[in-house]
Amino acid sequence: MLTPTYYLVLSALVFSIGAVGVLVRRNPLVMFMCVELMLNAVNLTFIGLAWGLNDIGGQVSVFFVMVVAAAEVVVGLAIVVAIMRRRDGATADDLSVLRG
Amino acid sequence: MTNFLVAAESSAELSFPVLTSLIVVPFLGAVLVALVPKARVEAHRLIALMASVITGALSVWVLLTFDRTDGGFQFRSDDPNVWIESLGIRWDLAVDGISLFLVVLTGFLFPLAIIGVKPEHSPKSYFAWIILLEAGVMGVFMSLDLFFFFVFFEVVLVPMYFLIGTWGHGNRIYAATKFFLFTMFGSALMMIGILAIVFFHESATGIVTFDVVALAEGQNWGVDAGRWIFLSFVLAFSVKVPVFPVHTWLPDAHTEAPTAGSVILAGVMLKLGTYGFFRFGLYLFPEAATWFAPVLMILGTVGILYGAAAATVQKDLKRLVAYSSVAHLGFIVLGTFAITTESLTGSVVQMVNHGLSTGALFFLVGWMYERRHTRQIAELGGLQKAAPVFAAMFTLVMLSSIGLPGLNGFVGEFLILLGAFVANPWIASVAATGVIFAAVYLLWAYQRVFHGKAEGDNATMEDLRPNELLVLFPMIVLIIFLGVYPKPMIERIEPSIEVLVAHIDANVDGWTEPTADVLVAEESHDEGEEEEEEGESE
Amino acid sequence: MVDFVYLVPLFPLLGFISLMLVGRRLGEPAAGYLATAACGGAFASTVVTFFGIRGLEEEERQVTKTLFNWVIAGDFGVDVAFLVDPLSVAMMLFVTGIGTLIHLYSVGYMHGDPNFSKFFIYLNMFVFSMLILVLGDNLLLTFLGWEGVGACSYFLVSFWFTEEKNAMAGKKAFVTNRVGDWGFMVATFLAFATIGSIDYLTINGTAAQLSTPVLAALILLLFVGVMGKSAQFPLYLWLPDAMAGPTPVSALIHAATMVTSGVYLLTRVNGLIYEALLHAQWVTNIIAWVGVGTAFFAATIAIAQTDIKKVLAYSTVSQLGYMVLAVGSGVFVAAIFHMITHAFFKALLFLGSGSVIHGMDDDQDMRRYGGLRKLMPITSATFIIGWLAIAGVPPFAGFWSKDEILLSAWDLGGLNGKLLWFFGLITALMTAFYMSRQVFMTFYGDYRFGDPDADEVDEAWAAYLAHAQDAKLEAGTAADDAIEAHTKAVAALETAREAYVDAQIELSQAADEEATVAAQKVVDAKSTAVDKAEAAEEKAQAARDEAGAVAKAASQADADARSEASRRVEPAPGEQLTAGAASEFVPAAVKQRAEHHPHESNWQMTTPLVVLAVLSIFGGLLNLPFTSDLHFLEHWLEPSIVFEHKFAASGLTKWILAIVSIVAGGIGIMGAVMIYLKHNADPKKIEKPILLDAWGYDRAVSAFMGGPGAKMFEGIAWLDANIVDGMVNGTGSFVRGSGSAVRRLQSGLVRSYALGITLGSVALLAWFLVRVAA
Amino acid sequence: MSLQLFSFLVAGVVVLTGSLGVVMAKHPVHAALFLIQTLFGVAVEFLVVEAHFLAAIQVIVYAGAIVILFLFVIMLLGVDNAEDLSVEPIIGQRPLAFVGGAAILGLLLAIINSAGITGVPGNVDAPGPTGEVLPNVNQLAESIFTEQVFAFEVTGILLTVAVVGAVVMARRIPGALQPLPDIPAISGFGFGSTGDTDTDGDADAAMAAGDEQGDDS
Repeated sequence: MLTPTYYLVLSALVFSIGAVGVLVRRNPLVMFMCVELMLNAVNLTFIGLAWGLNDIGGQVSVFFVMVVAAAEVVVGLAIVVAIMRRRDGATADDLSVLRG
Repeated sequence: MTNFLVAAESSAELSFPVLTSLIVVPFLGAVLVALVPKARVEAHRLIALMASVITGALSVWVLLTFDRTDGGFQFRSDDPNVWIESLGIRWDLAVDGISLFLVVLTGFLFPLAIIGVKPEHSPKSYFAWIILLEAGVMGVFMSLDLFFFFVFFEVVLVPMYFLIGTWGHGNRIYAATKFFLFTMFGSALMMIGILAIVFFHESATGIVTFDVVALAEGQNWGVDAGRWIFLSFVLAFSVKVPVFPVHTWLPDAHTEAPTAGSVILAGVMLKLGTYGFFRFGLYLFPEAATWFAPVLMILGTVGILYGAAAATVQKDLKRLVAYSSVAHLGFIVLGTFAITTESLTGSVVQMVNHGLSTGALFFLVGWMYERRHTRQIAELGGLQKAAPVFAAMFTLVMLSSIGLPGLNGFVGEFLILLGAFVANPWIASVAATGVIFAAVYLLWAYQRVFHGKAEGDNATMEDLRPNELLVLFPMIVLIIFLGVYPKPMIERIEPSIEVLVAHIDANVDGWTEPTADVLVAEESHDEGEEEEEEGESE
Repeated sequence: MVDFVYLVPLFPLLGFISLMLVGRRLGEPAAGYLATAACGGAFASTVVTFFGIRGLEEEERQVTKTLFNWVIAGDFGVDVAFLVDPLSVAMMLFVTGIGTLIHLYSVGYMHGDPNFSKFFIYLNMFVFSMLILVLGDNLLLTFLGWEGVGACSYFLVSFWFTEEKNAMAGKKAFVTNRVGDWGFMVATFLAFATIGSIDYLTINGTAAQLSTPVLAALILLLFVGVMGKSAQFPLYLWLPDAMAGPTPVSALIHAATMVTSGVYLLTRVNGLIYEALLHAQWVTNIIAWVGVGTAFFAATIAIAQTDIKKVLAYSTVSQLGYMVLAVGSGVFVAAIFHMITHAFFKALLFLGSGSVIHGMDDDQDMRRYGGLRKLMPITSATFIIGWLAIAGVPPFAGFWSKDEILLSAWDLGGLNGKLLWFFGLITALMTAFYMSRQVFMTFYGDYRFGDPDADEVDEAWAAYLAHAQDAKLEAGTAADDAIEAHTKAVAALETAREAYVDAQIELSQAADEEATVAAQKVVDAKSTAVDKAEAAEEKAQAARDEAGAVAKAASQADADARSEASRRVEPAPGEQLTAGAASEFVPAAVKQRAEHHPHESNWQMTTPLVVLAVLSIFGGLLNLPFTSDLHFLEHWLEPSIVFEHKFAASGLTKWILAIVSIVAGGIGIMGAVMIYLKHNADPKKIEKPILLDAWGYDRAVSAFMGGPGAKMFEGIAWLDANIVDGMVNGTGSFVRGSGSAVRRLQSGLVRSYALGITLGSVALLAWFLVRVAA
Repeated sequence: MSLQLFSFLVAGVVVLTGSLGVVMAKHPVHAALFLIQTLFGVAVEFLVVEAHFLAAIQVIVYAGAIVILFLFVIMLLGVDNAEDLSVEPIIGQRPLAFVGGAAILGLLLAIINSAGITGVPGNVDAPGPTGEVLPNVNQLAESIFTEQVFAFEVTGILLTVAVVGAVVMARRIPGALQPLPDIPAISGFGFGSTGDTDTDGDADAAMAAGDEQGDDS
């Protein structure tokens, strides 16, 4: 019998994998992808609970998360493009201008 | 003899919100100055002057219509405008005998500061800041709502910060930053204190209010909590006053500030702290105030002697005057926490008098700097020959600052020491030595600056100009008038002081006002009479 | 008629205000006359008031006239009110009377001063303040006048402010007085705290109810104020320096009126002091001993002073000590009596000295005076009257009052009283001595203003010796040169002779005629050269001898000068000190003085002298001791003074004491005659340098204030800048330091931040979990 | 095992392998492909609980638009060089990352375990206001356009702003491109540093260089 808990566990796994990915990978694009993974994990939670609690609100939230994710990717990738154009093959570690 | 100052009408019949105007007029003036284009140089000054003169006139009107027999709050709207209902924050303004003269002093000094000194550059923002400052100061003196009090208390920092930082001399950024950080540090704790008493009051009565009167009458906090909260308030005010040892921002700020800034800083802004001691120290926390009174009396005395000693060896004339402020304000602190009717009255009188005499001194020093471009005492000398009127004015103001009887400075100082003596003879006797030191540092400075032979530029220094005399003249008149006939002022202050003392008496168990013994003279002296031993009176 | 008292301070006040407004326009001398008129008006009003008071019954002779409430707060209340009673009227009479005279005198004295009108502004203001001081019915109003006169004294002492010395003296006067004012203020507080009132009638009326410690504290604190104002040890320091002011100021403020206000104050609170006499005599003993100590101490210093005004200044300190002694003995009448007579003769002396200074081109050094009797007849005649008065010669004013004080000290009884009397007597002796010294040095002897004084003679001798030595050295050098030249000439002669001999040998060996002729020519030439060289040598020798002689003479002259200088003996006493051989070398200033012709002063200055001289002669009539009916002053003051003093000493004792004091005065005068008139002894034996230096006390105090005292203030300023402010700035640098430490965490690496976020959320999650589980 | 559960598990395996692939693929292109796999898996999971509309959106927006955008960027910039995953320049970053990830996982699981979801799982196609059962899309639409309409409008603005921002960011600035300042040193999260130690001087130089660059643009 499928329960929301399954969704939550799956979400937790994906979220953790995504988090580790953000921390470990150096390519900004891949880091972005890992962030997408985490967002999807959250979406899974929302969907699972919307189903489990029989509330459409969870789905609405997912909808908004997707919109925001899309916006984020658009801007984020634009930033990556701007950076990459100035320095080829830069990794996230190379960009530490904001160091204190 | 004083009937000419009797209130013309009762304050209850007021329809015109005069106190609100005292804040709104300068505020609007500031906005107007900010809106006028930069190019119209003379307009800024004119608008600022108009706004401050109107404010001054209104404050004089408040003075004239003030009911001198009433010790309570006057001009208070019966139905204060509620601003944030759920938090009980109200636009609630009033004056009593304690704040009345500070309001009038503010209204009096600002026009003079605007007439007396022209900024060296960017007049537009200068005048805007100055009269914005006036609005803030007025707000502090009149707010009965702790929230608005705190807002105004913080608001005044910003204009002064910019006045010092932009139009100051030499090390101005350092001085401005120091000034700002010191006062912010103090008031941050006070904000916590304010919230604490509001919550205490709320948990006891279920009413959220920032009304000082309600809070003070309620006294809904425990003894220990009250003492701690009192300390948070005292710290904020001590920085502002300033009380030793948190005074070090003052010499820097005064020295580096532009002349008008120094005048206002010394004349009005320091009084924010001493006024706070009255309204939010003694009135709000009577128990804690009486408990801490000895410590604060000693700190006041230390301030008197310490400020005097430090002033003696200053090489910079303006810095010397600044340190003399530390000493004078020490007297006020001493008088405030001696908590006798005489000393409290004296403290209020001294607040006004210090504003007049030190304000005038800063004017004179500022004008001297304009002429000679130095404040170093060593580079001045023999100015009396070149500028006799200047020297005469300086002498008079200096003597007032020294506390010569017959001039205003003496009355406050005397009442403070008298009251303090009744409360604690030893502290008062030590504090009284301050009058010796005051003579030492001021006369010595005067001798080095004005006496002797003039050399170089000193020999050709310009005497006072007519507009400068115009600024000084009202101050001089008040200095003499309040010294010879202080009654009109004292009789308006005293009822409020009596109310305050009664309030303290009612709210503190086992405390009564220290009073003098009263002996009655016998009809005639009989030589053979047994000596009647009066109990040890000290 | 008592209401005329309002006019008394009003006149000088109006004078002050009108001079302030139009004084500069009035100019000289109108401004001076206006001021004099103002003071005279005050005097006239005082006289009217005097008769008004006299018209009252004796019991009603204490009238309080209230003007308005001054300072009222809480239980404290004080009015601007005048207490008109015999004491204040007596004081006012001589303040305004002498004040008027001195105003008139000043018109002459300040002639030509650029700040002529300003001087009279201050003078009128002073009179006003002094009258407030006298009239005040409470301690605070008296304090107003007290400080007012102090401020005027400050202005007037530093009147010629361009001189650093004058400015310094003015400041010193004010500050030293402030030390005393501290005592006055605290006494006022104590009076209020223990009595509840600070007006004199209440204080005197309730004195009996005060506990002894309070009483003692009250009196002694007031006495601290008195020490300042009335220049008692240890606060007398300012008075001698205050002589830097114009001389009329010294006469009015620093001799006749202001400095006596301390004594006046003590008399005002005589109820307190009387109580102390009864129950705490140690308190009055302190007062008496400070008084007599000051009198004695100042008299020793006055003996050695060379500045004419300094002598009078120390004399004033000494006389004030007498008055304080009288107060300490409880005989207030004697104190007031002496105050009045002293005001007469000391004002006279000061004005006289001012006249002398004026006539002597502002030179104040008595050693340069002498023989002025003939040049300044009025000044010297009046001055001599003043001298006789102060020296205690009967029947002049000073004798009667001083005698009464000595008697009152004796009358205290016991060893204490006798010791007080003894020191008072010695002081009287010294007073007679130093005043006689002053008179003899100034008015008797030869006129020697144009002669060099001792220092100048030394200077002249030094210049003379230096000159002789220069001459000797110069001649020596010249002689050496001549010797050298001669040596050279001798050498040249030798060479010439050798050449001649060689030429002759050449001639003798000549082979042929031609050679012989040539050689002969050479021989001839050499012979001429030898002749020339011989002549030159002779000339050089003559020059050498001559230079040698000159050098010898110069050397001799120098040696003579030295031996002369070493043999230079001090002139026998009375003999005119001259520069002798060095007279050519006296400084230019001496010559300048020699060209100066001393002159008698103008009428504005001499009139007050004459009036005061008359008063100094007859002042004693105020309170003659012979019968009770003659105690005019005592009877007059009775309503103001709590009790009547009855001398315990018998009539015989009084006579003996009077004779003893006359004898003491006589000894003093005779001593001065021997030394300064007859020159039987060397004055240097008496005028010790340490006395001239005022026992080094002033210098020690100055050194302390300039040394450790200033160091302490510097230390506090240092403390403020470094420790107190240092803590503040330390807090700032701590924040900055910790900030830059934490800054390292801000690596700029996105992944590091992400790790931080991760670990943070782990912690948050853990916290949630714990919260939920709990 | 119901079909529902079966579908969930299959899709779950797809999601997990996909996400692991994203993290472990050396090549960004591969990572992007793995991401598509994951997103499809997630779409299936949506379908399992009958979130039809969102599943469609998931495929269209995520797989269709976002990942393609990623691939475009990869191609456009030629940053498709493989990453050496055996090297970790920041000391301590990797172990701590794993610890943190594991901790998050453990804690989330613990929370899930303790939370105890109590609702009744079922069809979210609940009856509408009129009593009839509305399809998922209708419900969603009703919620979005009634209760959440303000948020919806705001998202519209957000997207517009994002597009404008992206254009501005990615716009080619006239003139020669300045290289980013060279940052020689990398230091970790307070766990030490690699390369030469960073000094204030370097940082200041870097800042100064940044300023210059800003001035030029």
